Formats: sequence, C-alpha cells, structure tokens
Amino acid sequence: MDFSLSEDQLSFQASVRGLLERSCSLDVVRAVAAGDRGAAERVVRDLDALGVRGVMAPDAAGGLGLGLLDAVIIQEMIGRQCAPGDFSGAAIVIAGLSSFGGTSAARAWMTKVVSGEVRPGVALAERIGVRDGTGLRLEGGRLLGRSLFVADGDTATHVFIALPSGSLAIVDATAPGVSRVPLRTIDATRVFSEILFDGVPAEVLTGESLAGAAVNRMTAVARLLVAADALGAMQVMLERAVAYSLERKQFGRVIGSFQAVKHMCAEMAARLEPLRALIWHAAHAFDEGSEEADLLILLAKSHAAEVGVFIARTATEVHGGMGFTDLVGLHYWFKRIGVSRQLFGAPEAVRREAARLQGWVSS
Amino acid sequence: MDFSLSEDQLSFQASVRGLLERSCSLDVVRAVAAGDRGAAERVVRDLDALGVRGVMAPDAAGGLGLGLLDAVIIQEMIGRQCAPGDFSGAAIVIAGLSSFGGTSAARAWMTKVVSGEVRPGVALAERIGVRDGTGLRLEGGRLLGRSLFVADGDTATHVFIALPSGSLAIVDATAPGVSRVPLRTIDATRVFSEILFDGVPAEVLTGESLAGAAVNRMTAVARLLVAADALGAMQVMLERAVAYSLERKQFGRVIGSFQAVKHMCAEMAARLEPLRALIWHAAHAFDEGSEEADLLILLAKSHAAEVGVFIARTATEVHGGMGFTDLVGLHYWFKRIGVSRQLFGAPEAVRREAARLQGWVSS
Amino acid sequence: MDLRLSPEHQAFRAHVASLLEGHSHLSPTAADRGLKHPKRLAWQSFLLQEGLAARTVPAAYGGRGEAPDILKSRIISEEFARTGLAPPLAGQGISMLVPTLLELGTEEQRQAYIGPTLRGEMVWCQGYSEPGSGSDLASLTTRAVVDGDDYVINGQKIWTSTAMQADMIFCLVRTEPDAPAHQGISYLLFSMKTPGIEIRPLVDMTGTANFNEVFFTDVRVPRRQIVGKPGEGWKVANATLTHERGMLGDPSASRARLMRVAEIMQRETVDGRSLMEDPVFRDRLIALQARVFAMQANGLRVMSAQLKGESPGMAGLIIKLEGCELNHEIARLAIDAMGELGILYDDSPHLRDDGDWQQKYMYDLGLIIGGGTAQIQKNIISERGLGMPREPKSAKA
Amino acid sequence: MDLRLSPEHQAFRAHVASLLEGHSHLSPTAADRGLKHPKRLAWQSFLLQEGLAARTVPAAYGGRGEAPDILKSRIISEEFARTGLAPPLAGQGISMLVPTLLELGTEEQRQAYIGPTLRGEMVWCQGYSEPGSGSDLASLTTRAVVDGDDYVINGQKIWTSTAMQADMIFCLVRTEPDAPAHQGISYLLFSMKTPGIEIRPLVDMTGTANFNEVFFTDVRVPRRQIVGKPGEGWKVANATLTHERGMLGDPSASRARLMRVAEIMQRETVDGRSLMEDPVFRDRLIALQARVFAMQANGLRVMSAQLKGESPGMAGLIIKLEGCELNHEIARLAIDAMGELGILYDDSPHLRDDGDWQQKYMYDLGLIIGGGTAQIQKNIISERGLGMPREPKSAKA
Repeated sequence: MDFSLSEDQLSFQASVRGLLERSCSLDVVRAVAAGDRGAAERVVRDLDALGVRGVMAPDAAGGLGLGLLDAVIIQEMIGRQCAPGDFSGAAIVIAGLSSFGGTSAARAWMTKVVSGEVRPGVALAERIGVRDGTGLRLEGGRLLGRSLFVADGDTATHVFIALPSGSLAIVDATAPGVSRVPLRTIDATRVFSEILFDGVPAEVLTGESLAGAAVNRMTAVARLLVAADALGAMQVMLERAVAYSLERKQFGRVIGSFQAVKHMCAEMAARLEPLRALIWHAAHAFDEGSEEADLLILLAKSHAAEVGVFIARTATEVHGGMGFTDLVGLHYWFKRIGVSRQLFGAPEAVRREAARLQGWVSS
Repeated sequence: MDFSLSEDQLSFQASVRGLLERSCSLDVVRAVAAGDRGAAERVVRDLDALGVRGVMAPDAAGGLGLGLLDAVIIQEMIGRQCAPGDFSGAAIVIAGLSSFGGTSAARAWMTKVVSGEVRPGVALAERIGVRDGTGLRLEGGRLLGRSLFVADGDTATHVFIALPSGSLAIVDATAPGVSRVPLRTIDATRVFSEILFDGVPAEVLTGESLAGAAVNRMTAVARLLVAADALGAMQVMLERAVAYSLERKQFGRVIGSFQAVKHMCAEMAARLEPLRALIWHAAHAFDEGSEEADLLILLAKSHAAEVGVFIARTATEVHGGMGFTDLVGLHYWFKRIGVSRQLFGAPEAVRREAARLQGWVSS
Repeated sequence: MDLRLSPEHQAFRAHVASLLEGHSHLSPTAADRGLKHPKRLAWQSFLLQEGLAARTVPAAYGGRGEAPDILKSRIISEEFARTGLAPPLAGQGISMLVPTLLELGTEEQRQAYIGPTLRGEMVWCQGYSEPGSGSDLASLTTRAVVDGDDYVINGQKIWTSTAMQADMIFCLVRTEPDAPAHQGISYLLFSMKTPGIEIRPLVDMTGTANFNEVFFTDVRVPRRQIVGKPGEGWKVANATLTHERGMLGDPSASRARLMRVAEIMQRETVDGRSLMEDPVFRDRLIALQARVFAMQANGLRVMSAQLKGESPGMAGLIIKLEGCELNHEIARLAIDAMGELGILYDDSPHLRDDGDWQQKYMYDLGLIIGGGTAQIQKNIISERGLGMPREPKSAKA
Repeated sequence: MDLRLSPEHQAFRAHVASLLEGHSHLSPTAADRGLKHPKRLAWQSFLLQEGLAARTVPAAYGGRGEAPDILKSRIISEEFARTGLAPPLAGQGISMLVPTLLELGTEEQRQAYIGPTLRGEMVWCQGYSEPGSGSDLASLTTRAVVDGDDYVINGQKIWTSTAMQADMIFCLVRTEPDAPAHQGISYLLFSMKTPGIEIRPLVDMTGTANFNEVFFTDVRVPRRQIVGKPGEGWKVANATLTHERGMLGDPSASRARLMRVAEIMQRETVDGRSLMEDPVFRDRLIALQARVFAMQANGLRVMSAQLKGESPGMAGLIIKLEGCELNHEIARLAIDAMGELGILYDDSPHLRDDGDWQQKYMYDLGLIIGGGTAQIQKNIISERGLGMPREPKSAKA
C-alpha cells in the first residue's frame, strides 16, 4: 500500500519542472499570449526532447509505456508554468487509440502521434454538450458540420473527432473542405479552434464498441488532464500569494502577518491539498482499470473547477491591486484556471454525469 | 418618497420590544423551551395587552387597521426575543379572512380571532409540499387526512386549513375526530403539531376564487412573517457576537480586535442589512397591493433562509465553545433560525415558485 | 413608508422626460469618441443649462444653484437610464474635485476650476495611491519640498485613471516629512502638462490600460495650488473619498445586469434545451435575484435617510462591499451559464455580448480588491458600524 | 503508487476478520450501557489478548508489544467497521494519556496506570481548557501551590468530557506563577475522588451534557503525581495534543455519512417525487461527494507518508479544518433535503434517523468552534504549512 509518487515519478516531474522553468519563463508566457507562435513551438520542442508526448503509449509505439498518473504529474507542471503546447492533446488521442489494442490502423496512428509526425487536434466538445449551431454528422464516410473548441486545432495535422454516436473519426486537417477558425478565449496561452467540415473524407476506426470505449477514454483523460493543469496553476497562485504577502508591507508590517491574509492562504491550502490527492487517486484508478475510475475522474474534474474559482480569486485578492495588473502576470494563471473550468464539461454538467453513473437520475 | 418606518411605527416597535425585554427574558425563554405552558401564555397575554393580535384587522373587526409592514416589525421583535405565542398565526388567518371582504361569515371569524376568543391553528404545509403519508381531502363537508407542522396547533380552538385545492376550511379543534400530536423540533420556543382529521365537519368559506386568494395571502403573510422572525433573531445574534467579542480576551486582547473576528462580524452585518430592507419592501408592496408583492415575498423568504444559515453559524463561531453551550443560551436563536428556514417552504422550493411566477419554468 | 412621488416630483420627472426626449438628437453616441468630442461638450452645455447636470452647484461657478434634492437627482439618472441618452459627464473632476473645492477650496480656486471642469473642458485625474500604499494612504511617500514660491515634487502614483487624457491632477503629496503620518500630507492641484511628469499606461487583466502609473521628477507647482493648509491633505482627501463611495455599487445597474443574465439563460441552449430549464442555474439566478432586490431596497433606505438629512448608518456602510461582490457574482453566473462560450474573449467568433461578462467579471474583481479593498471595507464596517476596536499597533512597528 | 495490500497484510486482514467473526457473540451492544459494563470489559480483555487493541503497547504494560504498523491498525479499524462489532475502548485515557506516559512518564507511573487504563478499569478525563483560555492554553490560571509533599490545587476547568464517569484526570495546572506563560505549567495525574473536586454537567446546544465544568477547591495531590518536571507541562501536553489531532476527521466516516444522505434522498419524497430527482439537491450531493472522495484520497496520502516515517506535511495539517467542515456540510444537506422533516428532534413523530442529523449538525459545529477552533487551525496551516509569520504581539499587551 503506497499512495505516493515513486522516485522515478518525482524525478521525472522535477525534470519537466526544471525544463519548463528555464524554457517557459513569464516572458515566454507573455510572448505566447501575444501570439508568438515561434515561442510556443520552442516550448513544445523542449518538451519533446524529454519524450513526454508518448508518455502513455506502449514501448512498441515508441512511447514511454507509462500511465495516466505520469501524464497527470507532467500536466501539473505544464499548468504550473502556464506553458503552451499539445502535450495533453497527444495524451488524449493516445489513450483513445490504445482502446483498439494492437490493430494495425490504430497502432500506426499512435506511432505517428508519439513521434510527432502526426500532431493531433482533439474535438470532443460535441460529445459533451451541443451548443447552438454546432453539431457533426457522418454521411457516406464524409464529415459534415462544425466542432467548437478543438484543442490544438491550429497546429494539428489531423483532427481526432468524437462523434455523438460514440465513433472516433480522423480527418486530415489540411484536406480541402476543412476550415479552421481561431477561437480567442481569455486564456491566450492555449489555442482553440472552431473547425468546419464540409463533406471531408473521414477515417472511422473499425469496431463500433471499441470506438465508444475510445471516445470514453479520451473524454476521461481530457478531463483529468485539464484538472491537473488547473491544479498546477492553483499551486503556483497560492505560492505566489504567500510570497507576495511576505514582501508587501502595509501599515508597517508585511501583509502576510495579518490574520485575514493568513486565513485566506490557509483556506486555499486546505482546499488545494485534497484536490491533488483526488486527482492522483483518479489517475491511479484509471491506470489500474478500476471500476471506480470513471466516477473519480468526474469528481476530480468538477471539484477542480470549484476549488479553482476560489483559489484564482483569493490568490488575486491577496495581491491586492497588483494582482489585477499585467505587471506581475498573475492573471495568466487566473484565466487558465477559468478556461479549464469550462473545458470538456463544466462542473454542473459533469456532476450530472456522475449522478447518472451512480444511478441517481431516473431519466 | 419615504422608505423608512414612520414615527408611529418606530414607537410601536419600541413598545413591543420594551415589553418583550421585560416579559420574555432568557429565563422565560428557557422555561418555555422546557415546556412551561404557563410561561408561554403569560407572554401571549402581555402581547395581547398591546392589541397586537389584530394588527392587520380593520377597525370594524376590532383590529388596529394597520398593515403587513406593521406586523413584520412586531414579528421582528418577537424573533429578537425568541418569544412564544400565536401572533403570527392570528396575523396569517386575519390576512386570509380579509380576502372575503365584509362577508358575514369571514368577518365574524375575524372578530373572534382579533378578540382572542378564537385562537387559530394554521395548517399550510400540505399546500406547499406534500411529504410522505400526509395529505388532506374533503368529502361531503368532512375533512379526512393529516396535516403536519400546524402552527400553534396546541393552543388552537380552531384550525384554519389551506386545502390543496385552494379552499380555506375551518375545523373546531376540539371536535371529535380531531387528534393533535405534538411535533418536537430543535426549536422548543415554538410549538408545532400534527393534526389528524378523521372525517371531521369543516366549514369551507364560500366563494372558491376568493378562498384561493385567501390561501395565497395566508401563505404570503406566513412566509414574510417567518422571515421577519428570523431577521430579529439574526440581529440579536450579531449584536451578541459583537458584545461577546468585546468582552472575551484571548492572547492578551479582546477577540473583537482580531481581524478575523472583525471581518466575520462585518460580513454578518453586510448580509443582514439588505435583508431587512428587502423584508420591509416586500411588506410595503403587499400592503399597497403591488404586482411585485408576490415575487418580493418569495425572494425575502428564501433570502432570509440563506442569510440565516450564515449568521446563525458565524455568530456562534464568534462565541467559540461558549456559543455551543446552553450557558449563554445563544442556541435558542440558532435553532429558531434553523426552523424558520424550513417552515412554509424551504428556500429551494420557494425559489422554484419565484421562477414559475416569472415564467422561467416551462413546465 | 410611501414609495410614491410627490406631485412636485412627478411633474419634475415629466419635465426631465420631455426635455430629454425633445433633445435626443443632440446626445452623443459611442461613435463620438474622445472625452472632448464637440458633440459631448455641446450636450454637456445643454445639460448644464437645463439643470440636468451640476444641479446644485452655485450659479456663480457654472451650475444651477438649486437646493439639493436627492430624489430629483435620482429621477434625472433614472430618466437617462430609461431613454438611453448619454448621461452627464461624471469624471473624477466633476464627482470628486468639484464637491471638494466647494467645501474647502479658495474662492480663486473655485472660480478657476469649477466652471471649466463642469463644462468638460478641463479633465482631471486623481493622484492618491502609490505602489507602497494601496489601502494605507497615510504611508504615501511622494514628496513635495518647498523651494521659493513652488513645491518641487518627486515620487510616483499608481492606479491613476484617465491620466493620459487629463489636463489637471488633484494629488496627495508629503510636505511635512517630520509630522505624524496623517498630518504630513498636502493636497495639490496642478497641470498634467507640467514638465517632469511621465505617464505609463498600466495594462490590467482585462487586457486594457484602465489605469496608469504617473512619475514625478522635480515637478514644480506654485505653492498657492494647495487646497486647505499644508498638512491638511488627509482631511481634504477624506472629504473627497466620501464622495467617491457613493459612486460605486448602483443597485439599479445590478438589477439590469441580472435581467440580462436571465435573457441569456432563456436564449442559450445546450443539447437543444434552454439554460433556464436547468434547475441548478435557475436556482442560482433566483438566489442572486434576491440579493439584487435586497440591495435595491437597501438603496431606497439609504436615499430616504439622505432625503431627511439623516445618516444612513449601516445600510450605507455595506453598499460597496456587498454591491461589488454581487456584481462579480452575477458576471460569474453569466459565464458559467454560457459554459465554454462564456470563456470567449476579444473579438472571437461565437462571442456573446461582446465578451462583456468576462470583462465585468475581471473588472469587478479589480474593484473588490483595489481602491479600498474588501478587507478595508470590512474594517470600516466593523469599526464604524459595529464599534469594534481598530487593529492594535504592532509591537514591532 | 500501489493501493494493494501485501500478502502479509492480506493474511492479517483474513486473520482479524476470522477472529472477529468467530467471537461476535462476545461483542457488547448499545443495550450494555455503562463504560464498565462487564461485557465491555470482557470484550476489551479479549481484544487486548488478541492484539486488536493496544497492539503496539509493550507487553510489560499490558499491550502486545508489536511493531507499529499503520496499515495493520487501519485494517483492524476497517474490520470493526465492516463487521459492526464494538470497537476497542478509545477514551482519552487510552488515546491520549497512554501514549504520553509511554513517552514521558516514569516507570512507576507506567506500571500504575497503563494496564488498568487499557483494560477499561480506569477511566480518565482531561483537564486542559479553562473558561478564560479556550484556544490559548498558555493563559490558564488553575494554580497548584506546593505544600509539603503535596500540590494544593485551586481553579476551574471546562469542556471536560466523561468527568462524571472518570476515575482519574490528567490535568494542566500553573505551578510557577512567575515563569513566562508557557514555562509555568505542570502536568498532574490525580483521582477524581480526591476531596475538593466538584463536577457540573455542561448542557450544550444538542440538549445533552457532552461536557462538564470541573471545580477544584484545595485539592491535595502528592508531588510525585507529576508527569515530566515542574514547568514542563506545556511540552507534555503538546505531545498529547499531537495524538488527539489524529482522532478527528476520519474520511471513511464522512463517506459513510454521505452515502446515508444519498439513501435519504432516494427514499424521501415531496409531492410524490424523490428528492434525488431534484437536480438542485443532487448537484449539492455530488459536489460534497467530490470533497469526501478528495479527503479520502488525502487520508491515503497521509497514511502512506506515515508508513514511510515521513511527515505528511500540508496533507496532514488540513485534515481537521476540512474534515470537520465537510461533516457539518453533509449534515446540513441532509437537513435541507428533508426540509420540514429535517428540523424534527428528540423523539418526535415523523423523526428520521433518530434526529441524528440535527445532532451531528450541531455537534460538528461544536467541533469546528471548540477544542482548537477553525481560527486556530487556519493559524497553524498558515504558520507551519505556509511559513507565514505569527500574529505580532499587540503593543498594548
């Protein structure tokens, strides 16, 4: 019985952190947010040098053969540094493709995703909740409609699409009939796209039931990784709030000695720490194929959203007016947490799924 | 334009307060809670000497000819002193009977309620939401079934019952076939009963549509008065928390000088004060026959419930362990607020009604 | 309690309504950009002339010299809201400096500044906050040293809005370095064109420079430009701050904001079902509606007290804390109800309401934490409203 | 990360399970009232003998002398929970005094007290809190003055649970009035039958006397009854308090509590519809479920750290604050879901679950505010966990 990260995991996480601290300073975050694509690609390249892209892929596909827990602790560091890149997109797609076992088509895609030859865009939004005017359908092997919030849609060579039916379709992102429209969110460190498909040929991976499993796995991994990303961002916001409170003086003393400020920081820590454990637990359950994994991931995703609102606001409040400015850059994390709250299912919708999973909704 | 209490209202409120401070000390509250019926009746008699029972009844019925706002400010003082008695029950019934105008039957009942000859029990719960195993029906002028949470059911000479159909029925509480079972809640300062009706003759006031209006008015008045009662209790809890914090020392200073304690008290005040204005506004709108009255009362009732949870807990927390004991008696108010939250419609149900009233629920 | 208007006020409302409706073609629109756009100045002239702006400022200084009547002021602002016409100018010069000069300025200062300020020809900014003294104004360090007939100012201000557009600044500086903290400050008026002033826009989390930093290097200001006596700046500024508090947390605006969220929830759908049919969001909406209505009733109570010349007491003290928080919560509900669409920003496709809700969510957070933080508001409520003691001085300080 | 049990621990679980199941007829039930009911003492003897109680206490003092193994302790408590049999005695004597004596008591004290305490023959209460020193133990004023071979004690304690049933008390008294606050306290053990002790039950908001006040008037206690040296009581008590903190906020209990609320919500109806079909309450339930699961995972993390002899750090510091709050919130949801039925109490008709939820709601509030309040917990988290400074001493103090 050991509920903790292994030495290997800790040292892997430390290398990712060290790399990102060098490679993705606040200046780089600013550059990325200002639209500097080169800056974002440099971070991606540095991460690729560590081989993280294939963390969850088997050795046979060129991956590291590790699990979701490993992906989670990498993603936490990515969120911690507010780093750009398609790490989570690759992990999501690899998790989906692994449902097909070693079938040649799926394995071929996976190998290409791991190597970076195929850079995936991930289109899950229409599986989670269809907003006005969106929606997708497959007619005679061709995809029609539009998908919102495609992760990494801008850099994608291929889009991996969860169809409402539960199938997984793959479309060449450069094919005629594919149009990509950038969506600008408050979080400019990550890129989302709307993609329109005007009767574009789609490869649907064989085996309907397997594809349903693939899409479910993709959704689960997407949710847990976005929760882990938010966790990293929350951790850094708390640390920075404490550090700021020990520097900044008001009324002749550091504000970190005021009880109101201390208690705000204590409340952040008290909510953050159990969230971390819940995310780890959910990842481990997923890796073990435990029955509880689905529920744990839904709970982790929705809980991260709630803790995130509280910490993003409270850490900003500890910074006073300075937290509101661009000078300290705290808002990049604030916004990243705000976007993660809504991605891949807002907390209310995710809790409804958790109720359904437990048989607590009759209809 | 004057949104404030008149001189008359302030002085009436002050006399009620003065009377109850003498007549209903903490010792009396303890006695009442311990089941001393005589102690409760003495408070009722003292209040009757001020003529409050008929505050909302017209002069012609022996009342004071005032409005719901006047009843609200009296009820606030009753909540403030955690006082027993059937003031609100009489006010609720009088408000209902006044829908029938000067029709002889209704006016006769009203006159008797004002004089105290008829002491009303108020049975509204089945109109608001039917819990397991309860429910009422009228068959050939006879009432069958059971009603929960009948206010003042123990002292009632007659029970005024809102039937699910919207009719108002009156039953002699001493008639054969009526059984009263005391319900014990956490708030022992007020008395509720379950009443079983085993085919008891009921007088149904004539005019179905008027009766529907009567029952609606009774429900509205019941809700606003219970909110006002809670408001009085919250006000006293806040005042006592501040007073305690200025007496009690820890770590060499009064705890009221600690920022955490000051901020808890400030947050209580910031939530309490607008609630008071909302309750006044709702009462005034009711008295004016304004279209907005129904909505304002629903909002006031549900808001009082939410502010109540916060203040009851926070004021207790300021008292530390002492607030948890019976020594300072703070818990009587804590419990009174807790019970008022659920009476005549818990906040979630009341908000659903507010949504329906605004056309925000399709079904 | 009587919420009806007197016949006089009913007539006044009719008068204002007909004035505004009859001149709506003069009202500038969003397209008429710039604080001194000729159409804006002309509209302001018209409003001054008709007593719809600066109604109570004495005629000698360019106002209408009418008796204060809060109800008339409220009727005016309600009619502007109803007609959607451009409201009177309301920069910091008009809302804060003018009342201060009327109370504490010299006759010369009043003559020189009030008229042009009211007419919109002279725009002001405020120099209070400093990097080292956000909520603790007494600790400010910008110094003004007497040199002949001038003060020579060195230091830095922050959170200065409209500094780029301002002609003038009203500014707190430390003139008596040896006096106790609160007694060493003076209140100066000077031109933003004075040599030695540098302005740096301060981009905030909304992505806009709503505020600026202002740097002073050997800025020379004639000594007569002081309001009050040397060392009285704290008192003068507090008079001004009182005027500021009234500006924030308008409950009618909160109500309008809430109703916009209700409209969004009726309009937007997920899986073909309107958000209003989601009981969880609907419950949150109505819980907020109750708070909005409560703040509106609280506002009526404050106004009634003011009408009678009484102190509104606790009802007044809590407005900023509750009002800002409530607005922030309303924006948060709007964002949550819109879900993924609620995080869109700038000029993204599928953006709803021009991204206004995220803008508000962040800007309101700025109001909560800046310019007299929630923390300070809670101190004020507990100390002035509840009579609790001030934080004891630290033994180390 | 590996949440599976080793073969050794799997075997241990099987062993415990069969022991308990094979002797379930010996387990006392709620009907066997009284702390020293023969059936309870016999059951405790059996548990001690089998190493299911006091497993790590050395055999010389009446335990089994086994190596500490947190996992085995956990397996034991899980098996008690699963089988529903009476758990080992766990009063303050066993959970707090015994570890303290093992660490800091004299050989004579260990011999005299540990055995009878473990066997349930000697019941203890704790004399720490005083009316004037709730969360500030250093300010306690109960005095013990040396008189010959005795201490003579005068003063008052409060929040003393089981004082009426206790044979003995472990008690903090001020023995060195001139020493600095923390250094003037000593830790004494004495009989509750000593002349001069008066006990007054302290009824609390639940309507029960869960606690007592204890008054000392010239109570004589031999000087050898001290644990540690005179003036070291603060240190001794802190060793004991460490043991207490682990007792609170058990996440498995929270999970069981939450599942009971889920059952209520499936069972209870309003207008014929089950509460679970009310999306507003259901959303609240699942939001709480997430917090419960998070605290459970946090508990696993703390246990893993302890298994490896590492400090659990922040994960350990936050347990009491979050755990108590969470339990209080769960009870609040249960009450709200039941609506009017949720406010019933005592032995009222229609009462659900014996009124347990109101009982819990109030008692948990007592845990939050008493015995190391939420305020103090936040101080601890910010100071020990986040390295923030202590509150500066007041200049007036």
